[in-house]
Amino acid sequence: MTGPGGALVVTDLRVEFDGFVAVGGVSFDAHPGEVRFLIGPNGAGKTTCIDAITGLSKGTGSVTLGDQQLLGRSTQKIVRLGVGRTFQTASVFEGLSVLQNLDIAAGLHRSSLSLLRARRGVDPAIESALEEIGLSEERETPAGILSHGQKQWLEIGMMLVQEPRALLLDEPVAGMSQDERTATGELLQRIAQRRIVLVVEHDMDFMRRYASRVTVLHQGKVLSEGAVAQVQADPRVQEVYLGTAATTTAGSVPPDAMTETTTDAARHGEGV
Amino acid sequence: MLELNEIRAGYGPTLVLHGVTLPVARVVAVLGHNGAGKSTLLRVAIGLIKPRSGQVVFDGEDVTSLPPNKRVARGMAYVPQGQQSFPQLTTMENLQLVADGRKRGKSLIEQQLSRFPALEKFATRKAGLLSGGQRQQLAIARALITEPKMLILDEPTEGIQPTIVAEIEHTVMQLASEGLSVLLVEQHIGFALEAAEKYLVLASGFAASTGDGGASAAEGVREAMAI
Amino acid sequence: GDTAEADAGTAAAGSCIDTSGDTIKLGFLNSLTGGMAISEQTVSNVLHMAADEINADGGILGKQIEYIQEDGATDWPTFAEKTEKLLTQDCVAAIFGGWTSSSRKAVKPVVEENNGLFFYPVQYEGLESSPNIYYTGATTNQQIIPAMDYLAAQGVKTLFLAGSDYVFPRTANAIIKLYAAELGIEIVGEEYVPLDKDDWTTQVSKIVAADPDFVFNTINGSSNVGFIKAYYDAGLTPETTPIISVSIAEEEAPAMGHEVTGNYASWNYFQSLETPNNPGFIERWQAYPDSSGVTSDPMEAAYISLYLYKALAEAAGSFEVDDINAAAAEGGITVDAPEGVVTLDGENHHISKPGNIGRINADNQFDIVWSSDGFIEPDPYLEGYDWFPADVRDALVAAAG
Amino acid sequence: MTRLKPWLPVIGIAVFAVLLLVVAPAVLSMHWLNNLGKYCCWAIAAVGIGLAWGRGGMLVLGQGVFFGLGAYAMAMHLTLESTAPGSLPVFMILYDPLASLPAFWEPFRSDAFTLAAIVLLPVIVAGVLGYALFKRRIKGAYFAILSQALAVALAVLISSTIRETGGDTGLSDFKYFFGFVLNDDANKVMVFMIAASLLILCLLAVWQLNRSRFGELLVATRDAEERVRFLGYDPANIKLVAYVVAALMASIAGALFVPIVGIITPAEIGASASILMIAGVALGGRASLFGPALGAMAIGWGQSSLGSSWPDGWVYILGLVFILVTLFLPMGLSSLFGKAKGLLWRSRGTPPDALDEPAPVLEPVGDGVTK
Amino acid sequence: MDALISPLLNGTALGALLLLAALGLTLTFGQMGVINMAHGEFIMAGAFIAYLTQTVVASSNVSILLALPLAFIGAGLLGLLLEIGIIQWMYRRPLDTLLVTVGVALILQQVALQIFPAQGVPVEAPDWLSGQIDVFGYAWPLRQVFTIVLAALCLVSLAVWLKYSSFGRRIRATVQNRDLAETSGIRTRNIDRITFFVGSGLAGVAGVAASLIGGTNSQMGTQYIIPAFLVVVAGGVGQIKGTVLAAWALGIALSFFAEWTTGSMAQVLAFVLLVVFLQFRPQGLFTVRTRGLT
Ligand SMILES: Nc1ncnc2c1ncn2[C@@H]1O[C@H](COP(=O)(O)OP(=O)(O)OP(=O)(O)O)[C@@H](O)[C@H]1O
Ligand SMILES: Nc1ncnc2c1ncn2[C@@H]1O[C@H](COP(=O)(O)OP(=O)(O)OP(=O)(O)O)[C@@H](O)[C@H]1O
Ligand SMILES: NC(N)=O
Ligand SMILES: [Mg+2]
Ligand SMILES: [Mg+2]
Repeated sequence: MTGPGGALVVTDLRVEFDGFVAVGGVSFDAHPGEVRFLIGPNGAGKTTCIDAITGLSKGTGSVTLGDQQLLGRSTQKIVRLGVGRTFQTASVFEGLSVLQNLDIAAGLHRSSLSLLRARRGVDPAIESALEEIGLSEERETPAGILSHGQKQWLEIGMMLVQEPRALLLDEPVAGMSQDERTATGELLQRIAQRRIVLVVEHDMDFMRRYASRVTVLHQGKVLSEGAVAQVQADPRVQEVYLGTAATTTAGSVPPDAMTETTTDAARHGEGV
Repeated sequence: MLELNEIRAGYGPTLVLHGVTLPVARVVAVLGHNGAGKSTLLRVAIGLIKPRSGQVVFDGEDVTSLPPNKRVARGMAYVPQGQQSFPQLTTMENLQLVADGRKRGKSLIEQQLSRFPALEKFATRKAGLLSGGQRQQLAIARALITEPKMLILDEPTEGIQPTIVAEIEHTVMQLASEGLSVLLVEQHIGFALEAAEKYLVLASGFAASTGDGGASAAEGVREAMAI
Repeated sequence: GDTAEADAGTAAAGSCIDTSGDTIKLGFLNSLTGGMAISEQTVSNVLHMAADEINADGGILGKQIEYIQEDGATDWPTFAEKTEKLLTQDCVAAIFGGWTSSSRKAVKPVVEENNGLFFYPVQYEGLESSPNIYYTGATTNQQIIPAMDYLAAQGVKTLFLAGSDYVFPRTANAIIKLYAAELGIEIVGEEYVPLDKDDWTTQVSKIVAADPDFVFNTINGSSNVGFIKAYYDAGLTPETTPIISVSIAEEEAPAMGHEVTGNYASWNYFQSLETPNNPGFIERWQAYPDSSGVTSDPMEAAYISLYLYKALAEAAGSFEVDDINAAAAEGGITVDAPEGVVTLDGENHHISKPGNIGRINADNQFDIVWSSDGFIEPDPYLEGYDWFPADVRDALVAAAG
Repeated sequence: MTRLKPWLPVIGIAVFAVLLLVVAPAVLSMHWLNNLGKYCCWAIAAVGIGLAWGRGGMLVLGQGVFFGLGAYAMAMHLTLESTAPGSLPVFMILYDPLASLPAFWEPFRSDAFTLAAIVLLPVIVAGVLGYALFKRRIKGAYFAILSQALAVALAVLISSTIRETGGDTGLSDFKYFFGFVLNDDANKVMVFMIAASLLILCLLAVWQLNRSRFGELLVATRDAEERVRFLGYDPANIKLVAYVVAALMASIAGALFVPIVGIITPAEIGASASILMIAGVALGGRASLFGPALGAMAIGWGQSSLGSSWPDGWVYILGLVFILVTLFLPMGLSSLFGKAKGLLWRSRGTPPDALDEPAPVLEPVGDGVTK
Repeated sequence: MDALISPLLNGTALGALLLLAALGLTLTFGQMGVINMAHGEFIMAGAFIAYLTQTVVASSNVSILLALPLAFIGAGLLGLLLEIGIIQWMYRRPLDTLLVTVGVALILQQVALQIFPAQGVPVEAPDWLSGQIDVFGYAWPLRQVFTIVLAALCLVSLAVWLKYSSFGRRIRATVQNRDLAETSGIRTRNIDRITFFVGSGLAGVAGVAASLIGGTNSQMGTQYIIPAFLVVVAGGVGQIKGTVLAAWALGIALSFFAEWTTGSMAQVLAFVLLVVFLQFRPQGLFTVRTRGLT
């Protein structure tokens, strides 16, 4: 146990769809204070893992947060136990303003009766989340007209105000430009100081810069696990996921550099 | 091949593009921050959005008022952002859908299946059940089956595993070298510039800078995007 | 308001009927839209014809009829609302219309409360009378009881009852069952289907299984079509299992095609009736704009109702409701109707009617196979029939006040 | 002006209250006052529909069920009140004079029980039904069609239990209303005042609900139900509250309809009646505060006046209202007002109320799965 | 045994009629997401077309066969008109199509009331449909058999068309992602029109069958619309095999309930049963799963 809230421990998680094993006995853990990465080829089962942890898909095995078993509970219950997540495609309440979005998210621990009162003023927690995600100026803007990246930040903000113990982010920087990625990565590192942060990403540069530990999934199983360098060096990971190019572009070379060796990588591109 | 002249377009009351002109070249990359209007520009190009003013010219023909399906029939193909598919159709049906009525339909499908083995593996699965990356591969395969003269790609590598990113990038380069025109939106500046003959940087719906592609352009682009 | 007023029936403020000009306002209340428009449009139309005739003939008490047509919209609360509107806003002297018993029951409290007049033209289940309603259609002893007598005379031993699920068929069948017991006819089945449903197949299967001598049909509206078709499909024929209906007339029969041919109906008026007035009536109707081309019992009764009102007003020399009721009570009010000379019963506000039973022929006209000896006096509470339980009659009369 | 803005609806309600409670009784004839009372009933039901449908996204096509519960509870009470002690309601005598009053009628002799039933019956029924439906995540067209089927089922049930409920003819001929003689203009005015006051109360209640956090949550649930789940709320509960409140309002509307109109029949609670309630809400503006009430009153008025002067035309007009409003003004007539307001506020730098205007242009085009 | 035969056969025939009424909805509602409340009036149009055909071709033996394609085309054209005039603007607002089409239904009813005799018109059954066949001692009306055969024919053609033709794929694609379909080269507007035409046309065919069973008048459509939608919903929207099963089950249930109770009670019980059923299978008999936040 590294932190106050206890760890997120996934043990022998299995998810099946009509006989197809999407996740077949995955175990890993994540602790407060680290930015934990879950990577792997398309279709490896990363999103399905998160779905199972958050109650969207039915899984067997065990998922605990601290001493609470999460598996088998309803989504809203799991959220109330302190698990927040974002989605591969940002989903915010498009008809509501940024502030209203955050306020709703912040309200989960409010009593039912207080729901019947109108909102007065802005919670300090919401105010600081607005700061954090850089949307202070946009508080009255309907979320529907935010840009893609801003929506993703808003989603993170909505999680933050819920004070969750664990945040699960599914491809949070997909489609973001380089400096937006940097901003997001730094935000995640700040958040991770007190919470469990689990990130699914395909952006390897992003992973290298911000990951503390990495778990690689392949065909529903854990293929490799460890520190960034360790995982990158794993030939099996290179073969199914990174391509051999990864070895040559280790370090902080921007991802754009990867393209220089595309032809080479292509030969190894195996798909799922 | 494709010209976008002085495009002004938007959604409802809001204007997103304020008179954008695309540089004319075979392979053009459009770069810019989130919300800059890149996807909007591509939607105008394929016809999903009617511009309030400005012109879309394809292959010398003014297609501004043509619906998307007619533009596709004239040789444009479009891969939208966000891994879109027909969720209730199987992977195979997704492909057959575009292959229908084409002479070499069967072999075109075969060709794409061998390019993306994951699709072959999940041929009978409903596309809605595929993983994000698998769906994106499907989307690109669908576009290629139409044997387009021009490919419009909106962040085609978003959410794709590195090996396949490489594969897609390779494919794009190769198609480009074979003479296909490409209009590309990408966050991977390096790749975009390598592929592109010309680039356009969009900032808040204005053309912030344009220039020739190639690795040397990267500095200029980063600067243009920083403002 | 206060609660002290014991008598809820206190008449509302005196009527507002305006007799100062040279016209008199009457209200016509029929469903011109909705499901019952199917039947009621014709009634509305024939009321217009009657009004035109009377106007051409000098009007009522020298005043031209100015009618206000309202749409009941096949909705009973609308009937109530429009009645109130006609009486209190338009100040009409009387209202004519309604078809289903439900519509009449919606109108009844309103005309009673406002002391208005309502003329109702359709055969019904009886067991009702109101000082504010005049009934020109048949009550049970003028239509259903003659039909039962006819069946008994034909030697019918077993009878199947098929009806729509609402107050008229339910009550009519209750009476039929009482009378059947008296006549020694066994009821071998009783089926109801909602008014707006056409599917009768299951019920007809039950008729096939029960194999009755006759079917007594109290179905109303277009549901009859589904019934007749299912009956025909099941191989039932007038030769083996004839139907006697009380709501299929010249107007309805064509919609059922040849499949209804050979079956029976009990009415007071048929287009085929040979009376002095009938040919002229038919001719005028056929010439009337938007006419359906055939005459039928309910429309004839509606036609009578306007003439009955004219006779009453002229006997009373007034359009005031109380005067008219007084004139009715005097007795001797008659109308020379297409069905013959009918006489108003001043007590119960029904009219005497001839009983007739017809058989549907290939032209969807009725060949009359039986006629009553003379006119049948109306007896809504079946006081002349000792098989009808006295306690029910007493309770109903008491409830009616 | 800006400080006033949040209170504009209250001022609106106050003006409306004065119009209904002071002006209307002074200027309208008894007939039209009575009709206005009837429109108020529909408006009460419509205010609830506005909450459930406009704000909550539940297309409640079967509000007739709850309208009917309230109406029949009231009608049974009034029928018993008008029946001499020891005797049966007239319509029952017709079928079986010797039978006793059906057991479920008995408690409706009591004033208190009747009033409690009008409130509790819809709450219980909507609670159970809504819980079952929403927990099973039945929504969209499914929910609409099912709720409509229930209205049909209840209407047919009442039609076919003629001895117990009066059937298709319905219940009518009420003489007293909790001891007051109904055929008395002063008492009719009183009943009208009750209906109008309750309408005002319902408007206030919905106004408060809409501006509350619950109101925001309801809109959030309407727009992205599954997302709400991931914020730790159970959308089923949120929808349930709105559904129950709407049911309660429909029941109150039905209960008042009875003494005002003097008759209740299954047709008033069946499919067409339920859809007509929706028509008013759509016309006025489903998501706005006043829209549903005013729309319902407009439809009621149209029916009374145009339905009289031009019956065929009224059917066409009603049909066209459905078509044109849905086509061109999906947010109803009130959105015209909203648009004007929007322009006004925008020019002053304040965005329009996003809650009122789920701008259709924002609808996602993505992998929409039709449910 | 005998007591079971007749409700079973009657119920099957009733189910076939419900299926005919619902088949078109599996296209317009199931595939296109349009809640067309005027579908009942398209059924009515089919019935009136059967009548009109009869006024021209006097022999009912021939005219009914002629009426089937004519009703398909006639009702289909009505549907096409509806699609072009109204529905095409509403594909992104499926729930609102319900309201629009309620208006259309009202207008069509009133138009029919004003064109045709209010009492309705007769549609004569052909001679080859009068009579019964013997099934375990029960004389089963031929007309019921005809309804079943007609329903089966429509069902099979529709299923084959949807499943195996490229057109079927295109319909489904258009429904699922309109913009994507359009940019995949599919002429979505044509697809919409043809789908709506066929879906409405099927209502016309149902109308011919209905005209042989009940009255042909302005109100006839209203009795089919809600059961038809319930059948589609209970079967699992867009699932033809589900629709078939649900229609049959509803027909059987109505028949048996009517056998045991009254015609009215049967309606109530069948509806309540369906609602309870959907409680347990909220997505109908057959379901399609997808991922994500939909
Ligand atoms: N509901 C489902 N039914 C059937 N198969 C499913 C379902 N959900 C996921 N799968 C399959 O499970 C596998 C894992 O999918 P998942 O979405 O977890 O992959 P992923 O690791 O998130 O991939 P990506 O990086 O492409 O998003 C895929 O092959 C997918 O097709
Ligand atoms: N359907 C829509 N309705 C209204 N506004 C929209 C819509 N789609 C996009 N916008 C707005 O238009 C602007 C440009 O969007 P666009 O999608 O073109 O950006 P982009 O450059 O592609 O960004 P990203 O990199 O995030 O994909 C943004 O402010 C966005 O919020
Ligand atoms: N009186 C009748 N037929 O309802
Ligand atoms: Mg994923
Ligand atoms: Mg974009």
